[in-house]
Amino acid sequence: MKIKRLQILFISILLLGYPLLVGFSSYFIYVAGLFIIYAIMAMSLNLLTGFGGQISIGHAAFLAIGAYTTAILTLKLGLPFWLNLPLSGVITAIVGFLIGLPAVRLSGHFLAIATLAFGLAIPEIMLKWEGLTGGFAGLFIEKPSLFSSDTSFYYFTTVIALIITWLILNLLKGNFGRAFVAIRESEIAAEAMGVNVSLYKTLMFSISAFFTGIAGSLYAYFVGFISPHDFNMNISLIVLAMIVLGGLASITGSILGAFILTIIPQVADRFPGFTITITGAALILTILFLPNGLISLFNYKWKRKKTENKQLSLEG
Amino acid sequence: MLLELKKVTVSFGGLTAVNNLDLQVDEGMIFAIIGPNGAGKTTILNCISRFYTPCSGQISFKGENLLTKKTHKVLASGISRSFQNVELFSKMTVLDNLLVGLHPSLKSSLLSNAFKTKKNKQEEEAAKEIAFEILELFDLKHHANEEVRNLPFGIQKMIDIGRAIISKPKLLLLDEPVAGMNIEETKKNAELITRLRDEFGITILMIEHDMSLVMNISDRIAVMDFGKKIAEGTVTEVQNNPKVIEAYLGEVQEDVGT
Amino acid sequence: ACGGTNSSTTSTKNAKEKSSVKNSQGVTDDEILIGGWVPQSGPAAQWGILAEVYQSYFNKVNADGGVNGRKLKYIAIDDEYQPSKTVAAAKKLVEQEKVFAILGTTGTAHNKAVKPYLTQKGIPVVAVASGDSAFVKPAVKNYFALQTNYDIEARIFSTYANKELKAKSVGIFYQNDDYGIVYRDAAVEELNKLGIKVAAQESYNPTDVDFSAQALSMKKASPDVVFLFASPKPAASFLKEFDKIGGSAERMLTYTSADSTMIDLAGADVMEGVLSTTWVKSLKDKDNPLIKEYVDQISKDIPKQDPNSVFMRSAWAYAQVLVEGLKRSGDNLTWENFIKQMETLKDWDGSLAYNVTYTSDYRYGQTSVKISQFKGGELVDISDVIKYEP
Amino acid sequence: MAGQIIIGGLAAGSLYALAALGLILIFKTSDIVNFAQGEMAMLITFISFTFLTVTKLPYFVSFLLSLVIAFIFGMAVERIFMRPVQKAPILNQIILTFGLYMVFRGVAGIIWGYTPVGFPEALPNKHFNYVGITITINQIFIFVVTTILMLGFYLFFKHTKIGLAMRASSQNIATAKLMGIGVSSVFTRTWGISAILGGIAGILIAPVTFLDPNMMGEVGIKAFAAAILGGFTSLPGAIVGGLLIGVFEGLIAGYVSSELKSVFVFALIILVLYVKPTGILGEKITKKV
Amino acid sequence: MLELKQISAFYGNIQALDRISIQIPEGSIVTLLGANGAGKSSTLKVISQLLPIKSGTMVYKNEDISNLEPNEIVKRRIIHCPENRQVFPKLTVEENLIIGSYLRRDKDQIKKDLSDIFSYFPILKERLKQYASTLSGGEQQMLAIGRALMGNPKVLLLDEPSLGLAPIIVNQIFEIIQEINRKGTSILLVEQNANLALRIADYGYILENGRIGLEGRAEFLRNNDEISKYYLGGKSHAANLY
Ligand SMILES: Nc1ncnc2c1ncn2[C@@H]1O[C@H](COP(=O)(O)OP(=O)(O)OP(=O)(O)O)[C@@H](O)[C@H]1O
Ligand SMILES: Nc1ncnc2c1ncn2[C@@H]1O[C@H](COP(=O)(O)OP(=O)(O)OP(=O)(O)O)[C@@H](O)[C@H]1O
Ligand SMILES: [Mg+2]
Ligand SMILES: [Mg+2]
Repeated sequence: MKIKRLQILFISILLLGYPLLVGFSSYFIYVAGLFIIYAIMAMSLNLLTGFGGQISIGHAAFLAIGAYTTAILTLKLGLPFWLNLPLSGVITAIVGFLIGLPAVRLSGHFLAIATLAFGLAIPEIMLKWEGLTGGFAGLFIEKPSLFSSDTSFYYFTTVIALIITWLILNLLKGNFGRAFVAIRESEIAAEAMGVNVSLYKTLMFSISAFFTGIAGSLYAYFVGFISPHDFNMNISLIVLAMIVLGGLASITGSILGAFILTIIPQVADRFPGFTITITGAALILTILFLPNGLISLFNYKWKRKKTENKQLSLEG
Repeated sequence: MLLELKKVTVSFGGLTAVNNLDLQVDEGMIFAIIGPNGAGKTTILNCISRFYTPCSGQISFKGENLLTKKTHKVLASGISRSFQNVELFSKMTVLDNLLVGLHPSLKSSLLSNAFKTKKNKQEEEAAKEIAFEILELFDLKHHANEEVRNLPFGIQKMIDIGRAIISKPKLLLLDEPVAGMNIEETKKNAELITRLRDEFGITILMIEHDMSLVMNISDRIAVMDFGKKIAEGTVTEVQNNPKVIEAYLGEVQEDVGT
Repeated sequence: ACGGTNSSTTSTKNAKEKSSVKNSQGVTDDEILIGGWVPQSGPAAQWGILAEVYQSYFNKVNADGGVNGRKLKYIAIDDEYQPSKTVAAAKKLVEQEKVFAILGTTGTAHNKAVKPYLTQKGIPVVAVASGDSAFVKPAVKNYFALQTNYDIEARIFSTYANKELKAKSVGIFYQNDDYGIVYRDAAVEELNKLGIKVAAQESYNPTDVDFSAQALSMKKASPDVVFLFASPKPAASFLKEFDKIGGSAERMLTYTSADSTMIDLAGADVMEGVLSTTWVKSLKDKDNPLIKEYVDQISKDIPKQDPNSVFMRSAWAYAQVLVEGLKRSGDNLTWENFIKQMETLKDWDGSLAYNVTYTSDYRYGQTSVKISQFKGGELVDISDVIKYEP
Repeated sequence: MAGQIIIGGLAAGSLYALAALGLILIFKTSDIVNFAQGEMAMLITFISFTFLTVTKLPYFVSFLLSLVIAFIFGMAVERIFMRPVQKAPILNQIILTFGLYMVFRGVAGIIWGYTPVGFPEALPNKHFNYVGITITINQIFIFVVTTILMLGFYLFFKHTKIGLAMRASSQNIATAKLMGIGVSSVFTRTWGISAILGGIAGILIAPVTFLDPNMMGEVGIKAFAAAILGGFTSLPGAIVGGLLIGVFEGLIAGYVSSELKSVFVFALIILVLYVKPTGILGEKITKKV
Repeated sequence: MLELKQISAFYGNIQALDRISIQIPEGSIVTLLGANGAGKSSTLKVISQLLPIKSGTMVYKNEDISNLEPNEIVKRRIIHCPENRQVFPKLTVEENLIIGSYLRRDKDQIKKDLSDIFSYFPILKERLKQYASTLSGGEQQMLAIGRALMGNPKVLLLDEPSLGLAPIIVNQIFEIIQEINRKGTSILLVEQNANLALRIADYGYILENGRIGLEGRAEFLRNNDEISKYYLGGKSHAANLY
């Protein structure tokens, strides 16, 4: 627990001091902002997949719904951003709940395909629903006047991310988090202990969708332009890769994973043609050498677990 | 009468695992079900804890119809269970395993959990205290923060039982609580089970193949074979029932222990 | 084959103070830095070839001594066809790499995503590799389009179908995205104006592989002419399928697919007689030194690819227009002056582009095409230049 | 029109089913969804293409030669990448295959570029017309190949000890070892065989989708969907799933909306899974407590 | 003929076995006793090579088998029936049994062994086409034992075979063990029910915290006070067995 707090504290100080470090360069701030937004998304996905054991390979769709909600509310209804942000979360959460309903009956790869289906369908629906979403032409969103510069919006994003981190950590430590993990470990035992497994699974989907929706809203403001290109299957898989790379069921791990996979393409983009090769190779090497994710580098306790884990999986 | 099964029948495809079974368990009893492998004992337990729904028959608990209850509502109504082949949350700590057992009694809302309100903190503290009481009772305090998968099987079985009783149920269902334990540990568990009944007032319905446990602590025993009850009574009645000897106990070996 | 390693744009070594004006970013005494993004991975990686051609063209220019003594240096960034990465790429090019101008960038949505930012910065953006009207209508000070506008091409299609093919009805097969929809809308509008019936509108998603349903519906509608507003793969698949089930109509392809790739994909039989437009010159005129220069340089730098590719010819044209602007700017390499000099292009002919014109409120570049046709496994021009004034 | 749409759908569906076979094979033996399956198929198709065009070998020779390479390639992938993480959590292994997917695609792009090229069909391009419905020899050929492969592997899993051993290995590696099963070599060979299946799929699909590094993108997703719809462990399920998706997709494109056909397909899948959570031919195996 | 010399083994950095030496002479029944977590199962895992040997050697019929793969061990017909059943849940009863004979080629003998197993455990014959995961606990245990027997063992390593079995079956299991032992199979038996184990065993080892605490002939161990107090529940225990 203490180590985790220190890690988070360290990360927050770094994030807040960052604009100074890079001399307020709008490029560096932009990339950092993307990282923070993906970190929120990765944490939410980790809540669902790493902690709750419910795999989702369509999470970009939630990001899309959050982003489009914000854009549409801003452009069509002219709502202010302090309303848009939470509303985007809520609306995405409602969709998450609806997705959670059929998902409750599915597990493992069957759940994966259901979420994949969702992930593929949403961008196509957004395309088709041109009147509302602008189709492929996309939508422009202006940053809220209160945080109109890149730097101020970056700070706003950081603060929101820290709050979300705090909320997720609290959730995980309490009764709800325990129930989520219990479901992952044994649905049968969880049910016997009075956990309403179906309800909690939908709840997990909703919570995860809620935070991802917020991330989507921040994304819309931060990038300033959204179109269905931004929410394809690859994004979903990359975010899944983030949590595996960082370490399943680890919040710090999600942040690390988001960091690595946001930065790598930025570094690799100077070797045109090699971006995906480099990203893929980084993914492969990390999993080969750190099968339990980057977090295992930082956490002594994990090192022991790793070897035990090995033995355990021997026993099936 | 605490628990009553009337004409319960369970079948899987063509196979009738439990056949027209009647069973009554009075409050404060240690009630054992024994019988050959595949006789349908675990199936009965699964019906009571609502993992299965019988094809026909009734099950009532404290006069209430259990069959209308969903699985996750069973614990709140006062029935808790352990599992034949321990079914723990293996990557959670011992403490967290126990705390999940308190799930239905923790009332904080999602929001107060997320924002860690004072009420939520207090509730968590109280829950931990209860968990530590249980750990104390089982002498497992030093394992509190270990992940259960790293613990020996015997200890896991204890945690399984601990998780089942932390919510102070009226009725505890135990499926082979001492399987895989040696004689010493079996004795310890026998004491524990008796204490649960005596000190906590928990009625116990257990399945066990270890006769040293069953015959020592049971108040009443039902014997099942092929899904049917073939005998019921006190220890001595059952022990001397030729049908039971033939189907289950076998001839007592004369030279045992000499 | 492309992309410099690092650029020290602030290099001030023996500044000769050639002129009194202070040059804009990305210019030193011996170097001009140009940048752009192209997807080199992801669904649109096919466009990645553009960056290699730009580099190839710059190689040639540099070998000939550069532009007024300055060598050209090109930085390509892979944006993986994701608008959010395009934004990062644009910021990186403008603020970190400090390039002088942005050249030949891909993706309609992607270019749109960064247009406000680039407009605000005022950096010259030359030859956006998209024919969308958003970059020319209205004219934006720092944007110079080049290739024939999609909207215009669709109208040329319609007029041609009307006049030359005497079409009574037209069927449209289009890609369901920003590319295909622009065409469709313009074509439908123009056809209606001309009183031609739109018999069918069949769309597909860019990743689709099975087009049998669309081919069938098209055949059922039996139009006189079918317009294909599609990229090469789907266009080829559709044409094959349409041919297989016995569909017959005149077929017209956009310039994006107008090269020998189509023959390779769909087969010469299927392509026989298919019409197309081209906005860049064909390579037929082998003796033309400019064409020869192109073929030689490309064959040297990108030996694996067929120089005939319409993508590659286009890219050469993009780069050439930029360099023309740079040449005309002389030693006064400010954004202001570059833009002014670009506006002096009047019906300018490059090696492959022709009739390129810019004024302060006209940024279309080229609005003319030739009609060409697949004949005996080759694409041959069958009309003179058709110009359309927007 | 409906008749032709159904034929078209069946043709597309057999491509999906064909691409799904290798996926299922690996899943059946190791519980891993191999995201790189399609990309492996693509690489092998490129290799076959190189034999065809550079060394100018006849079609079936280059076909067979590339399958030999496929077998070695598949085994190498297992040895080099999958073996070391055999004991890591399944999700990590799956993400590793996603990494492989990126690298394979990227490398293919670097070597062969992204410009699509045509690929020859297996048989001469003839087609039949019958009551206004057109079907090509190659479509029939693909359907037949898929069915034969499916049946072959179905019988193999059902009735041979090695097939049984492969299923056992997926359920409990340690205990499988106690049976004397050389689990490692079972896995290695499985990857080899599924690379062969991938190669066959790639080479037969390439004439339809054309050859480029992205050729298996859409087909791969539909193959995954087909496999899941069929039950994922069931080989006949893959064919049922593939054909169903192909036909349904065709009908939607023909009568409802061609842009939303995938949306409808996925809605169908979710619906089917809602009714039968283990897919059409998947068996529900309950865990007993 | 199977001999473990000074074997140590680890789970990660947790030591499970500390220089243990065990001998299983041809045709004998040797039992391994010890408290929970003493290292009994680990010893069996070391023999079947599920747990790698860190130091020490293992010799079978004069051959050093310390560094073989598990399937090589099985090839030598050293068969391990693991703790907690470990049946293949998604294989049928029949398939579970057949997979037990994976390396064997003697078709006729396999058939015969199969019918032997059905005669030991008739219930398995009735459940032939049922998935192993749906069997009752005891049925699974029978299946696991049957599956091990299908390997036609020369050396059989049994880890708590009586777990979850009805008393009548437990007796039967012990008879079966003795019967196959008479037919020439050596047996290493891990049991919680030390009484029974020592009754049929020739020799016994007591493990304590990964080390051999005590060893000796079975009668000797049975009559040892310490042992009988701790593992046999005292002399008087048999009286109140049932
Ligand atoms: N889901 C199922 N499908 C098919 N048969 C089942 C299923 N569950 C249980 N059975 C069968 O029902 C019978 C009763 O099983 P049950 O687990 O109740 O036995 P048990 O009395 O607990 O035996 P044991 O003492 O061996 O644990 C067994 O023969 C078992 O094979
Ligand atoms: N997979 C594992 N990972 C880490 N430690 C393990 C593992 N398996 C066993 N251990 C540890 O190794 C030691 C020996 O365990 P082992 O299973 O051999 O004991 P045992 O004598 O068979 O006990 P039991 O009677 O409970 O079966 C114990 O301390 C145990 O906690
Ligand atoms: Mg049972
Ligand atoms: Mg053990």
